Amino acid sequence: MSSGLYSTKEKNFSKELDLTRLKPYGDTMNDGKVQLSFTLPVADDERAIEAARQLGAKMGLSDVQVSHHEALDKDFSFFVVYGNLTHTVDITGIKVATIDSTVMDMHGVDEFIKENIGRKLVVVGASTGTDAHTVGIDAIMNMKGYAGHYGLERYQMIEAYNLGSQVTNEDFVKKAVELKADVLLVSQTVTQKDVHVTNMVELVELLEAANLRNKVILVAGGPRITNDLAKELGYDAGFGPGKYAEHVASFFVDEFVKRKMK
Amino acid sequence: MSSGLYSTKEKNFSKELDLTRLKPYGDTMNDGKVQLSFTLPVADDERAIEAARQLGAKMGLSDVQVSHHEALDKDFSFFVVYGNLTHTVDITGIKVATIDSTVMDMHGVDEFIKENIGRKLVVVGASTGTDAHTVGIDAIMNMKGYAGHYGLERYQMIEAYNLGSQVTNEDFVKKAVELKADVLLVSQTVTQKDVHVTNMVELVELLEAANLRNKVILVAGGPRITNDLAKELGYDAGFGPGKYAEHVASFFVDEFVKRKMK
Amino acid sequence: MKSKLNLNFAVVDKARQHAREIAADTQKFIEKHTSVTIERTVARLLGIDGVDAQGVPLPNILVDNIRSNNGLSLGLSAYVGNAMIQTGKTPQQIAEAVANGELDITRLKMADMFEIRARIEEIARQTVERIRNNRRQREEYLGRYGDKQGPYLYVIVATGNIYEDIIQARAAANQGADIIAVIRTTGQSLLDFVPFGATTEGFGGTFATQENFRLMRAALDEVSEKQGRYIRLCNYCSGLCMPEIAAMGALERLDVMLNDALYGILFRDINMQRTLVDQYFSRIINGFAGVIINTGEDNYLTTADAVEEAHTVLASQFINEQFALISGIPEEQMGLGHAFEINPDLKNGFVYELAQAQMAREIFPKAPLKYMPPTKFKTGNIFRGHVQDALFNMVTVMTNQKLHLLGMLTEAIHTPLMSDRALSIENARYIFNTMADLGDEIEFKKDGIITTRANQVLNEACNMLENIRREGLFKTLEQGKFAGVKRPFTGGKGLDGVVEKQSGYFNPFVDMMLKGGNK
Amino acid sequence: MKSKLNLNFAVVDKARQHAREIAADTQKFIEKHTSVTIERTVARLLGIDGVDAQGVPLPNILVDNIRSNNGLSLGLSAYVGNAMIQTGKTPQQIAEAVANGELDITRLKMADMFEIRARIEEIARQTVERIRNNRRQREEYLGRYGDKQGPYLYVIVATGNIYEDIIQARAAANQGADIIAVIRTTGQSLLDFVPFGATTEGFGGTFATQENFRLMRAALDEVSEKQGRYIRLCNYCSGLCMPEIAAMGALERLDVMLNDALYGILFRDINMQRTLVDQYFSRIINGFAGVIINTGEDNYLTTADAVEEAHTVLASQFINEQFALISGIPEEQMGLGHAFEINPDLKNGFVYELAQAQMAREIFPKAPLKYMPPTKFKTGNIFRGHVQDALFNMVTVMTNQKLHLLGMLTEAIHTPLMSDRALSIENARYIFNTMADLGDEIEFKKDGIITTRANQVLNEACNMLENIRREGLFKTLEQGKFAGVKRPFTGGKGLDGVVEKQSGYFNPFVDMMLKGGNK
Ligand code: B12
Ligand code: B12
Ligand SMILES: Cc1ncc(COP(=O)(O)O)c(C=O)c1O
Ligand SMILES: Cc1ncc(COP(=O)(O)O)c(C=O)c1O
Repeated sequence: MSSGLYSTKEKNFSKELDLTRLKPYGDTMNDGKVQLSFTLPVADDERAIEAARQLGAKMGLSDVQVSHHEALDKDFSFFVVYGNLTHTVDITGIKVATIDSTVMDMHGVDEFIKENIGRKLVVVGASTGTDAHTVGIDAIMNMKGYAGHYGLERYQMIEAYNLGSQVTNEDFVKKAVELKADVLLVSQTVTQKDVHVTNMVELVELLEAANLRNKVILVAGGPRITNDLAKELGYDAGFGPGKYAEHVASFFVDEFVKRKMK
Repeated sequence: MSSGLYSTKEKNFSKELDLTRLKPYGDTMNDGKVQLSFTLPVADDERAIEAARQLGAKMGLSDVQVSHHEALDKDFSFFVVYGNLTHTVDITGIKVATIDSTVMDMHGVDEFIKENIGRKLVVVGASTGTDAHTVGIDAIMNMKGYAGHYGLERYQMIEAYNLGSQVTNEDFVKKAVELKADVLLVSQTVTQKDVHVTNMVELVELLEAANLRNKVILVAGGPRITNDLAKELGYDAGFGPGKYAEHVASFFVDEFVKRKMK
Repeated sequence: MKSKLNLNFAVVDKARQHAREIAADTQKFIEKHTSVTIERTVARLLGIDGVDAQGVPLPNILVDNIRSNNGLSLGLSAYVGNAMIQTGKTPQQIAEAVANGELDITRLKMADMFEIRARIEEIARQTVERIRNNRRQREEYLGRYGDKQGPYLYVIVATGNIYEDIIQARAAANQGADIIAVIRTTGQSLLDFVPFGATTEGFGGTFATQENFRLMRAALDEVSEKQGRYIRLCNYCSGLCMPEIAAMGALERLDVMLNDALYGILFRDINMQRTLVDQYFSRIINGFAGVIINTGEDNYLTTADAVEEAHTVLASQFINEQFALISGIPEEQMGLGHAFEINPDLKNGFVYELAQAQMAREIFPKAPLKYMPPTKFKTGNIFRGHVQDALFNMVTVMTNQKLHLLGMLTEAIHTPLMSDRALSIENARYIFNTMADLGDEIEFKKDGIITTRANQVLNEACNMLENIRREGLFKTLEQGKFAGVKRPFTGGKGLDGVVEKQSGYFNPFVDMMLKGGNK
Repeated sequence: MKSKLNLNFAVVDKARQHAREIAADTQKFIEKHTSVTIERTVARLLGIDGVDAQGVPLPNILVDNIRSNNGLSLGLSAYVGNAMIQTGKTPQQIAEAVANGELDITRLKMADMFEIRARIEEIARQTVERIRNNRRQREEYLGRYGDKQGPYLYVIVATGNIYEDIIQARAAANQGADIIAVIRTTGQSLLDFVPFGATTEGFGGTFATQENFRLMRAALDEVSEKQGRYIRLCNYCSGLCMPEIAAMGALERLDVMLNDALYGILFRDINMQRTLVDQYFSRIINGFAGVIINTGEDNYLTTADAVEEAHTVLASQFINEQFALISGIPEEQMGLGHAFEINPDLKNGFVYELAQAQMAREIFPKAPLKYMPPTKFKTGNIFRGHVQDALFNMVTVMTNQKLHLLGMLTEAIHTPLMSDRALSIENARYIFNTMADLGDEIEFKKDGIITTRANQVLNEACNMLENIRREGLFKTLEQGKFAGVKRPFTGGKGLDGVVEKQSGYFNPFVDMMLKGGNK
């Protein structure tokens, strides 16, 4: 707009939101704005910058802009990239396999057990394999719980045993038998090189070998555990961040009844 | 590795770097690790998280991990995502159209002009349109220059006129004629809604209308200006961040001679 | 508040005295003149609004009509008042008549001046009352919800589209922003008219129009009521239409407005005579409307060096303070500007900024200082950028700055995305909370880097002001003492819009507002 | 350095006295015992290395052989010395013979003890000399290049693959890192043997093997020489093999080693008797080798609350200081641990951390304190995480911490990528430079939050130590006073590896190293 002329550009109003073709939002609906950062194992030069741009394009970005490039070492360079995503996703088509038990509070769970099971449930939990992270399993099991959510030890109708961390799968199964566990809780935090997958699968195999698998409800949890992953690995459910005792308890009491376990 | 047994997992050494199938690097060659962040114009819930994951997958990421999600408002949610890129790029195939004049220093440029042109070159520059950013064009033209690189005003064999900012294309062309410019330097900083493109194209049209286009060397620059973009818009060259007076001068004196201008 | 820097307040007083004389001297010139935008402002305040078939604002049509007949030196009020008497029309009807060429108000026979004034002042009082009510409504909101203690989180929206801006503004407010500034499209400050209606096409900002003001104000009032917290609205009145936009802001209850002739001169190449004359009336309006003004000293450091030129910022703040006082703006409405524009590679850079900010705080104790974030040294490295902003946030919480304009990690890349803004709000809230009482907890070492630096800057500023007092403000600007930019007395844009007043000239609003303000 | 907190040093002395008695009391128990790993360490120091066909380390074979014949209470030295006399073989040849079942060293007739000692000490002296030379070489490097003033930038590599680790370490060093720590695979601290050779498969870390140490040391020496700056190497000797890994570190010239029995007890459920006995010899080796030890108090705050349990960190530091002194470790080698594990939502959280860090600095003036970054309150929000780390960096530069373990913006997500590390190094260097002299510049208000907090934590720590002195360290651990973790006296891993010494037991290295250290 050059000075002096008395008009403003013709108007075209902001695009409409389309949930079947959902795109990232920067400052205008459907602009598709996305930020990326990554390292390339090559020297920081013009060719590397162009390579970064082309990778952005291959990811489906238009107007790829390499905002920053910096050498991390002789043969490594770091990039910050912005672009507009051309891909879209149909969010109306998404069904998330959220665990379909309605969440009861501690009291509700105890009542439910009294009415529908009529005896205390034995729950055995541990952070297994070489994993030494206990805060997660403690959050679920310990009396005091976590973030204001009481742990299973405080539940009247639950007999909770927290074996702590670094429990080998062998010992875990031994304890489960010894304590006549109805529910097994496995916590996994270290996921590097998928060590948790190997470890979680090993447990399922041991349980099957001892044919205990269908005699217990097997639940996993941890910062990187999703319900989908857990099921894929042969568990009955998986719980991630932001899930507490009442969530898992609501699930296993419900499951216990559904499965007609005694 | 459970305690007691005397062995370490079997070894498999790190993958080889392949420049024809270059991938991002996280902590292992070819792991393809990439970080993303973006906003989706929907509420922050399980479905939104899954939508974010699916977009990551569409961008070619495997093991897409939504590390963070947060509501920006009732119907907007922000995501930080990590994943491993499956796309690769052949960096050996990349030729960057870097401006093919060898860069001379101030003294070199002056000598070159004396020997090959024999008269002072008239260079007129401005930050055009509604753009009020002068630091860029000043960096190139002002006596003191920028970051230790002298500006064109200091070059013996160059007669430099810096018209400042907010110069309409009309005025810019008028001045160019008046001063008998050999070289025109255009700086563009504001790029929102591609205002710089519109503005840069307008100038080319004005020059052609006045059939001056082939009588001058037309150069653009700015934080978002690449040589490719400039050429696409009908300029002889474009210079971005990290380019200084000697770069553009080396280019235009060389071009001047190549074009057999007098 | 006892000085943490043991500043030499004798020097402060001296500097202030110099500035007072500089402003008084310039004010003589200012009061002799009016300008096209001042007269258009009068038209607007008399109720004239709208555009003609070609989209030309009626205030412009009216003023062009008077001016082309060399009548402007008498002021628009005289002609409109007279036309009302002669035609019995309202100011709006008069403007429309002029627009369709039915009427030339300079050709009507002149009624008695006393009667004309009476007619005009009657309408003027209504407008003034409307503005006073806006002010009351703001106070009413603040009374109901209480005002925020500590820094206001100030963010900009800049999509170019007012409707998109509203979405962004609402999100920011919900995230905790206290002030929403809608920045203007790049070209606007050079337009010698104010665009009309809702607009959706701007570059690097959105047009400032009265309708856009109204839309955003309504949206923010809605959020304010939902949240039980008054969200302030900010826009810009520097440029060729200072008083007009100030008037629009007053009518639509804006709370904060950027207002600085020096900024226009240095960074928009607006003629110095024009914009200083305009600034006077614009500040009278801002002052009366209870609007906090923001001055633009921060910008100096985007072109000049933050260490060497620090004193120019302080000197300019002293001058702006005096110009504000003359226009009836109380200290509580003076958002004097400064900035954290330090080179991240400079050893002890943070320490210098801390000294600087504490100094400004102590020299202008009542002013709601506007503190600007790092911009010049931002790069495409958004991660480092976010840390630069964190440091900036620390200085504010340690030194109690008030209008805290949030930095963006993407400053060097694009105007803020919704997520950029959210991350900076989160950053600031985190720092302000985790360091809440740090400022109280620490004292500065005697004769350390901090105290020494502050006193040095103060002395340099005082010397600079002394020179300006000798040479005069106009000369100083010609010499490029601020921001390293030279501007000629008769150069730049808009000089042709300046007119010397003739005897009989009158503008009813100046007195009414100067008297009626701050009550 | 005068106290900025005016701490009550009478209380400091009292606390230290309590700790001295606690350590002395525990030391009585320690000196009565040896363990399988201590004896394996002696084997290694006598030159025994390598694995058998099944990959079992020879030191384990030898110790198992002696132990299965209940000979361990006399110590491995006696049997090896005797076997040398009887068979004329070298220790290595003896171990190999035992490995292929050709030899059972507990069945040989016993030579004169005096002669046995002589034989052993002769070899021992060679090893001790080799270690002294490593120490000299470090001093030589530091003499040539000078040592870094201010905090050391300490980063971890954790790819699981030593060759990949080297690539990462080199990049980090080139970016400015001063200490490279190769963290161990999750399982290792529970292994009652040390794996052998170069390894490429670890989880969350890489196996600590002597070959891996050698490879990394060589790589870092190369960088050091290129850059003219000595890059330190760090690894971990807590766990079931404390002295063995300490010995490997001494032989391969590591500079820093994490070494803390309390950590093993609380966070790895290692039996308290076992690991306290092991710790003594491991620290003697570290001390003699000139290695800076790191203690693990920082970890307490990953499970306990940083505000309520702050005093447990200080109490533990006092105890670790005394255990270190008993083992001949000078203050200059005591990297006592603490951490910035404050809830980002806590009002004045930063202020508390600042108080805490300054307190540690003043109470342990000569110690190269190890300061750990925010980890527990990191989330997937990498942008906020980067700001959390910036605050942590600030505390270090304001209070002169020494071993500054860089925080990662991706702490809650994965072990560091090369770029994560680069961004944190950049973050720290930026803060350290822009705030270089901030610490000197500021003083803390009398009776403010900071000074009050520091003295309160000191008092609580002193009271806690008094209780421990009464109850004894073992009881305290059983009651879960540290990190909220209870551990039974006979529980946990490795108790079966503890053996009571019988008269005649000897370990030649204890005296040699305790005497020969710090010369
Ligand atoms: C605290 C901590 C430690 C403490 C652990 C103390 C203890 N007693 O637990 C200490 C310092 C000892 C430690 C050590 C190590 N750690 Co650590 N640690 C962390 C840290 C900082 C916090 C973890 C935590 O407590 N989260 C809080 C809890 C409440 O969250 P949560 O576990 O997700 O649990 C919630 C849900 O997931 C769910 N849940 C969890 N489990 C279960 C189980 C069931 C059945 C159910 C229903 C639900 C459920 O409920 C909880 C409440 O909502 C993280 C980084 C981070 N900020 O996340 C690194 C982190 C987990 N550690 C890591 C590593 C690598 C290690 C080490 C291996 C490093 C080393 N080589 O030395 C060591 C060794 C540990 C080992 N052998 O396993 C990595 C893991 C990387 C990866 N993804 O593989 C992380 C991510 C840090 C990093 N970026 O490197 N660590
Ligand atoms: C300083 C600054 C200002 C100053 C300008 C003062 C002045 N006299 O120049 C002030 C405060 C006035 C300002 C105002 C505005 N600014 Co401004 N400003 C910046 C800032 C902080 C730095 C720009 C700068 O000086 N860079 C340093 C110079 C040396 O770099 P450079 O321009 O890239 O030049 C180099 C190369 O590009 C090259 N080069 C440049 N030009 C040329 C020409 C030729 C021929 C050649 C060969 C080479 C060349 O050589 C130089 C040396 O290497 C940037 C943010 C940032 N950190 O980048 C925002 C920024 C550029 N501004 C921006 C905006 C939107 C504005 C406003 C429109 C905001 C508003 N609505 O108020 C206003 C109005 C300006 C207008 N009408 O155009 C945006 C632009 C967004 C976009 N991409 O569209 C930015 C990116 C900030 C943001 N994130 O919003 N701004
Ligand atoms: C005082 C002042 N006015 C106005 C502006 C905005 O620029 P423009 O006048 O181009 O809208 C600024 C820039 O930040 C400013 O500081
Ligand atoms: C003192 C100490 N030792 C060892 C470690 C490492 O754990 P691990 O023993 O599992 O390798 C830590 C953890 O940070 C520590 O603080």
